[in-house]
Amino acid sequence: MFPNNPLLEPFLIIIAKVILIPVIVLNLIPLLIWMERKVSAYIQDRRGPNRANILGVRLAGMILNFADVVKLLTKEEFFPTGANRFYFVLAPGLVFFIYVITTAIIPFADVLKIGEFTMSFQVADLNVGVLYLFSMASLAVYGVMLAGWSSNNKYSLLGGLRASSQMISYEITMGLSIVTLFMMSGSVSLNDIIHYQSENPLYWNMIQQPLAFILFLIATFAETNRNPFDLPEGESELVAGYHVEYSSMKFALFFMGEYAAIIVASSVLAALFLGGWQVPFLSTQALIDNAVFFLNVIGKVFGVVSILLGLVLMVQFRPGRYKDARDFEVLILGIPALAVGIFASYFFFTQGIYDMPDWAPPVFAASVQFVTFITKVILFCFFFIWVRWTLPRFRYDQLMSFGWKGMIPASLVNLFLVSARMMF
Amino acid sequence: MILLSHYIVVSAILFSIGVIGVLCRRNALVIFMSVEIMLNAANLAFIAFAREHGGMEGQTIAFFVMALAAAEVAVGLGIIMAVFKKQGTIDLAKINFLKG
Amino acid sequence: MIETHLLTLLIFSPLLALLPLILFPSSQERTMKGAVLALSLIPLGLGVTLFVRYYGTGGFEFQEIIPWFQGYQIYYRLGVDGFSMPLMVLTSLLVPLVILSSWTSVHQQLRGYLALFIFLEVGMMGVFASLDLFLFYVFWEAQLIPMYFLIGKWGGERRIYASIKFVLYTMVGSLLMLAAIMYLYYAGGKSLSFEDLLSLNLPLNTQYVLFSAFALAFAIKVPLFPFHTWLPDAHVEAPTGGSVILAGILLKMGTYGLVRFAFTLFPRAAVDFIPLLQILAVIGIVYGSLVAMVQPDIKKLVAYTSVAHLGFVVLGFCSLTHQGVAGANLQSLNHGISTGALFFLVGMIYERRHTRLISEYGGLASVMPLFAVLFLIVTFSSIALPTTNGFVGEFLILLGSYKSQPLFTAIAASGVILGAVAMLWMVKRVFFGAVTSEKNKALLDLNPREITVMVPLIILIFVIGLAPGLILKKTELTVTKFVQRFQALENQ
Amino acid sequence: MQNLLLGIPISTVVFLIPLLPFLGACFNGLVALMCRSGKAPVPKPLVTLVAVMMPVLAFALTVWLFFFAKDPATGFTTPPLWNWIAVDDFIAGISFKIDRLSLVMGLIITGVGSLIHIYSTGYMSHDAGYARYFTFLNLFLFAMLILVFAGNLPLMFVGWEGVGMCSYFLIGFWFEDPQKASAGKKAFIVNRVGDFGFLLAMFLIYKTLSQKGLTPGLGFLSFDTLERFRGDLFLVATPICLLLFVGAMGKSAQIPLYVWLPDAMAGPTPVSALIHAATMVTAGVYMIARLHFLYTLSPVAMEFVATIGVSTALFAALIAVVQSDIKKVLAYSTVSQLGFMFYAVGVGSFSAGIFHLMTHAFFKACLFLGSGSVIHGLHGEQNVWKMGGLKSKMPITAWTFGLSVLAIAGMFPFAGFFSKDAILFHGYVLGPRVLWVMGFLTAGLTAFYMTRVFALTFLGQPRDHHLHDHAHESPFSMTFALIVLAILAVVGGWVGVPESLHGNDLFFRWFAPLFPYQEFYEKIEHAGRGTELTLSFVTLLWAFHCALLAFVLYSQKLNIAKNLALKCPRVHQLLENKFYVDEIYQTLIVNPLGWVSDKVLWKFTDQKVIDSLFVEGTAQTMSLAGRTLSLLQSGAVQMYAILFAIGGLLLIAYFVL
Amino acid sequence: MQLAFFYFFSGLSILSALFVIFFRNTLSAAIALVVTLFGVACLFGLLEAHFLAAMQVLVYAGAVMVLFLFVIMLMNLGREELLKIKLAFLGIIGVITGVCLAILLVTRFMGLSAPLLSLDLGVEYGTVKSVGKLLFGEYLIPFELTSILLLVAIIGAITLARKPQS
Repeated sequence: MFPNNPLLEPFLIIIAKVILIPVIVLNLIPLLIWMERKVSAYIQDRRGPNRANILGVRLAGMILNFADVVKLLTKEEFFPTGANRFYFVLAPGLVFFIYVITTAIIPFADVLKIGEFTMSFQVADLNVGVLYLFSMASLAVYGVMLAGWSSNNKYSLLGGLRASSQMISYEITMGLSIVTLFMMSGSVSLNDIIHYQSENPLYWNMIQQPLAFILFLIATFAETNRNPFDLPEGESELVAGYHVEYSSMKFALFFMGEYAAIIVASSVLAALFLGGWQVPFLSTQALIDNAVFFLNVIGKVFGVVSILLGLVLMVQFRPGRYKDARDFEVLILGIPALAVGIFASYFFFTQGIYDMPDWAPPVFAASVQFVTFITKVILFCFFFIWVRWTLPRFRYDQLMSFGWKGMIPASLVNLFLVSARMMF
Repeated sequence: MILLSHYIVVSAILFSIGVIGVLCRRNALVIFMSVEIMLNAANLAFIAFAREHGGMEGQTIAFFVMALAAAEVAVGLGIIMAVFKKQGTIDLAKINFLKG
Repeated sequence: MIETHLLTLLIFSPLLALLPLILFPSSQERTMKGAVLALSLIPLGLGVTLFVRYYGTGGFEFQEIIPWFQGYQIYYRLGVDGFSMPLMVLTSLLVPLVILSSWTSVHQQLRGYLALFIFLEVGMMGVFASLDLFLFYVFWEAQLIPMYFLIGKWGGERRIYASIKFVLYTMVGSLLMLAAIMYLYYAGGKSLSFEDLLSLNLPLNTQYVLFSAFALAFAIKVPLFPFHTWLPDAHVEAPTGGSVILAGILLKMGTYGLVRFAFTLFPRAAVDFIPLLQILAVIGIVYGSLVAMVQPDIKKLVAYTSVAHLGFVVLGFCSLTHQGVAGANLQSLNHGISTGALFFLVGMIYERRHTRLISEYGGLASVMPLFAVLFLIVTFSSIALPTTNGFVGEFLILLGSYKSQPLFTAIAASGVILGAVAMLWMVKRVFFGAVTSEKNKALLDLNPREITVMVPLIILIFVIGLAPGLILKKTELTVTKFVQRFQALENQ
Repeated sequence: MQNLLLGIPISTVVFLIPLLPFLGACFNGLVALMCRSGKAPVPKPLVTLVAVMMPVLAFALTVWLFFFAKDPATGFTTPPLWNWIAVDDFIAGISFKIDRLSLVMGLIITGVGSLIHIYSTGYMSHDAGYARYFTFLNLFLFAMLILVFAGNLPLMFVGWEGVGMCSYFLIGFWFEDPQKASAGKKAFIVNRVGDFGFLLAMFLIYKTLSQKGLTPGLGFLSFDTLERFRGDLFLVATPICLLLFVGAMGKSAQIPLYVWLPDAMAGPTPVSALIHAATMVTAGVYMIARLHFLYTLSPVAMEFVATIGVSTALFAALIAVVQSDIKKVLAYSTVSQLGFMFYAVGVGSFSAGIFHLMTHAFFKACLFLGSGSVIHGLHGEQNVWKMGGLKSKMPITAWTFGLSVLAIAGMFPFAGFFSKDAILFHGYVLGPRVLWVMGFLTAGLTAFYMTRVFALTFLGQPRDHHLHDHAHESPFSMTFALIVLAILAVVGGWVGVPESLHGNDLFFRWFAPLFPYQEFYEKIEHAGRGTELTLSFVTLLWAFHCALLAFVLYSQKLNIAKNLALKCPRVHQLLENKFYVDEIYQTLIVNPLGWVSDKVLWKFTDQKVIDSLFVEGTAQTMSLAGRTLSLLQSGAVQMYAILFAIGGLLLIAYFVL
Repeated sequence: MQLAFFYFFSGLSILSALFVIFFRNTLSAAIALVVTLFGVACLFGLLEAHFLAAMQVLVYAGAVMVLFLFVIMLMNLGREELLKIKLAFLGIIGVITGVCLAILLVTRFMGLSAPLLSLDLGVEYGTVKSVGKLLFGEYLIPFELTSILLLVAIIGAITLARKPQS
């Protein structure tokens, strides 16, 4: 809980991380919701959110999230009869809270070292590492169960039971499948595992241990109650499962909890199997050493891309298309882009940055890694959404037997194979 | 300054609470939970002592205790379920088929 | 290999016979039985090797010492001398015969039956070969288990009662013995090895207590009067093979233990307790014969005569004279052969008629002449007719015992008469007279398999009866050593 | 022993004598088993050949040995074939003692034995157990030869028990009849009682000699060693001799162990002739003669032997007077004659005892065989009251029987006269007068009852015409033996014609070196020939009168005999029922023993006291305790928990405070 | 700081433990127990036993207590069942016993004054690696036995739970 960390950081930085990192994750939630809507629309070849706007700005439907928030906040608080109010309220909060604190151990970038000053990009680099993740994930069951039970509704009770047994079942596979990673890297700390994977994508665990990856991925789906394992909330059987009686903000918490779970899961997947914050082919040291070069290249590319983006946007200006504020959206977005682009191009092409203070290269490297990591996370999030809208649902007994008779043996086999590989 | 006695006292209190639970409650499940509290109290003491000695043995034993508790719960709950199915109650005062 | 590990091989080679039990399916029962029988001949071969290679130096031969519980100085220590060697050879002989005899008589769960006998053999061999009290105790208790199941599962109507009685009786004694063993362990410099304990000089009072504990355990096993009541029940209820082994080997473990441990380890106490043992033995002889006389059940009758016979053995050991001890040692073997043979024969007739009541029979000699002849030979061996083995043993026992205790011997010798009365009366009622029962008229005489079972025993009866020197020579020095130990004690 | 037979040392050849019948027994035994229960026909000629040839060969060998090895007079002991039992200083080897005594016995046994074998081939020819019969008969010869040739007591005991066993089988030969089987069992068990004494005697001898620390040589129980160390046995001679005599009582049917012999008549008659008249029953006499050096150490024992002997003689003779079963009469007669023999050895006249043993073997065998012939001819009838007038039907039998009766009655000059005369004379000289008087009375009674049997059987009128009509003379195989034995009964005594009758007393002289008791001979010399002659004459006269009386009573005046029986019914009944001895034994020993064993020992002590009270009592106590304590087990788990917790609390308090 | 955490978490544990035994509602008791366990896990953390802390949450809170909840939900005890807490005679004795025990132990342990954090524990202390080394080294056999125990427990639980085959 309280790391015996040699890099003891100033209290303020800790506080800052504690606040900031959840915020980052929380901020990814709307993005994810948006992605879900968009991707489902693309996959099913239908229109996504394209109406809601603020002063004409729609941000490709992103603004709809605000509308959602307003809706959920203003809905009626509803308690079913016979419900245990305390648990009824506690449950969604618990779900959400647990997923959020799970983010504490996710490293977003390599440890930042500026002279004597060091800072890790995770709230707590616990030496129990991934185990923390598991313990927290296992706590998430309570929320679901309590929700199911306290609703005093048969459907929700069944949903709750289903969710919890499913989560417990697949947790085993999950743990067993990544034991191999611990064995390979000799550590349970996420950061160490990422270090072990190195910047070469060939050494990422996804390539190195495909079976473990697949098993973990599947288990993750089950853990997050996502399709094809969304039996607890399968509307065809249980209406909406454990949250059938929930409304307004309590429902929102479940909703957000689910996405938070996806983000956490994706982060963990990215960290464990996709090299985490490792930039392909570029180690932290390489980034720091060549910071100037990369910065300039990025600046130049950014400038050109911004200009092009601005131009493309502005060219699309068709007055009278919607006959309201939305007509000017492209201009509102395009002009600043063009302006920023021109400025950046000018700066980097003419002058560039060749003289940096000492702190700048590490910070640059960290930033690049941060971006890489987020990219990978989003990639996985996309995968989650993709699967949801592609695959049908399991039957419950199939799910259980698949978990116990398929996954666990498979993960044991994997464990055996990896051990054998390490031995010989 | 935290002393060893702090932890041990907490452990003792938890243990006593567990004892009281076992002795007073008639609900088999709650009794079971009280047993778990007692086990935890013992674990706490183990780990506190391990911390004092700087060795890992106490933790190892605590680990075994946990494994044991897991096994115990699996079987114990199974038994309670079986009894419940048979008797329709988990009130210990009403369960006395082992009366000699 | 064979020389150095003969005893270990002898103890554990019976386990080989478990293989066919595991490998063959139930449909191939005959093959399985054949294989078990064939494999059970391996211990017999080893037993014969033991007999041939045994020099008779008086000390322990074929010793093996392997550390077992290293921190506690407990060893896997084996060795044989003249007291144990004949019994081990007898064990190796009786088990194949028992297997052969159960060819058709056991119908249910033959596999388990045979397996139990194999385990029993291991236990018995171990008891005789152990030279570490701990090891001894392990084997001592281990052989109890198969016997318990043999009686309890394949026995007669009151088998449960009999088996529980058997086990509880024995346990009472052996637990006392265990306590004594533990005491010895701490008293004797934390070692239970026989040789170490020999050099132990315990105070007399301690010896009394320890001797009593040991002697009680063995007296129950023997069984001496008044601890004998388990024997008739166990014998009557046990299946044929069980009775044979029970009479042939298990009872000998009592006398063997008495002489090997109780007497040898606590000589001074032994000397003081011997009159008591003698009295009990003499009572057993007379009492056993008298009670045998009035038994309506053949097996029970034989069981009570066993009590008497074992009384002789104890009497012989108690005499502490050369002849007495040598005779008792020989008689242990003899009793195994002749009473074993008797039980085999009773089993054969039981298999045909399913009754053991004497009154159900009569006139069998005209229906089954060969059976009658064999039965009579064995009977004569049992009542100690000269030229049979029984005579040599009882003669030597009485001779030796007379040297130390004329009065008891005289009374005991009257047991010879009573034993003959009991046996011959039974023979008369079973074999002679007209065939009264219709069921007896169609009885078949012995078949070749049954004859095969009996032949080795009959041969042994006469060989030992005519040339007991074969065995007496091998055991002579052991006996001398044993007797001298006590003589030295008297001279002190 | 330089002398060889066919290249084999003589000391080895000796062993052939018993071995031959043993081989015969083995062969016949195998045949009997193979042809069991008439499933295959018994090859009778083969069986007969082997069965008869073996004793005859043995006889031939013995004769050869007799002439070869009669010197030196004291004989020799063969080196043991192997040491049978040898533990520490106890040694018993398979070795034979060959001297004049054993050779004479050997001759009697093989000779009479051979004759009886021949006789049996006729007598048993129709029996289903033909081969079995000869198995046991051969085996008996083997055992008996071992008995007499044995060089030490344990080996003698082998023969001793061996003949007992054969007797058991032969008495119970027709085992389908339970009474016959019982008779065999009775014989064996009564013998066992005697053997008990024999065993104890051996133990006592061994103990005494062993404790003196002497060197055993061939073994303390070997006759040679015994004789050498007889001085060391002086103190215990009386108990030893008495104990040995207990053995002899059993084997030779003396009071009080005679009861088995009359019952033993259940066996086939040749068996009675061989075993229960000629050989086995005389083993006791032989044994005492063999151990004369011990007996002479103990006057008390000697006197006891003589007393028992003569009492038995009188007692049995009295019973014999009224018996109606021909074989029973002969049986009691045997008992009585054996008593005579013991009387002889008891007073120290060992050679007289052996002499009577020999003559008795001849005439009693002849008598038994004759009675067998009668029974055979009458198809199994044994009651003399149903016979009568058989002389015409069975002349040979009648003549041989008659001659033997004269012999046993002690008529001059038949065999019995000389031997009985010698006994009575020696008894008169060496022993107390009372015993002589009893012996004298017995001699008369013997003449009386034997004549009675003869008269009832062969003389007078046939009383059962049906039986009489079907009676027939026996085949040659049987009459041959009868004739030979009758001749022997006539002439057998002539080897011992006393000097008083101007004989040369061959028999006694021949045995003199074996029984070197000068004082006996001096006493006899001292008594003088006149006394001897007078005694002989008186006895002869007395016997003759008795015989005459019986002849008259039972061949002509049967009514008087019957009236006599009716006049004094008590006496008659007492005698007829053999003094109720069997009944007394039954009530005093057998029944109480059975009752005690059954009711007191088994059903009470074993089942009630030990099993119910102690064993099951313990179990009951335990289960009672269990049931009591199980009340504590209320089933309320929390009760337990609380008790447990309080206990734990106290424990902790103890450690903490 | 440490002290504050200690007081907070120990208070939390004790309070929730009291709730466990005093809540009438079995489910509430179970939830309170989860809190207790969580609190104890935090105390473990304070004692530098991170691995065990994680295990405590993972095994106890994550698995064991879920099973409890399962059972509670499956039984779905009726109201009257929930409301029954009668402090019978035995109960009173139980309470007295427990309190005595507490007093006894607490008074005894108050005296222990060994300071805790002064020890230099090294980086490895309480990590998976150090526990693992012990488990797979010195305590290998107990560890394997534990696995057998668990297997037996699994089989036992299955046997108990499944419907009798007819």
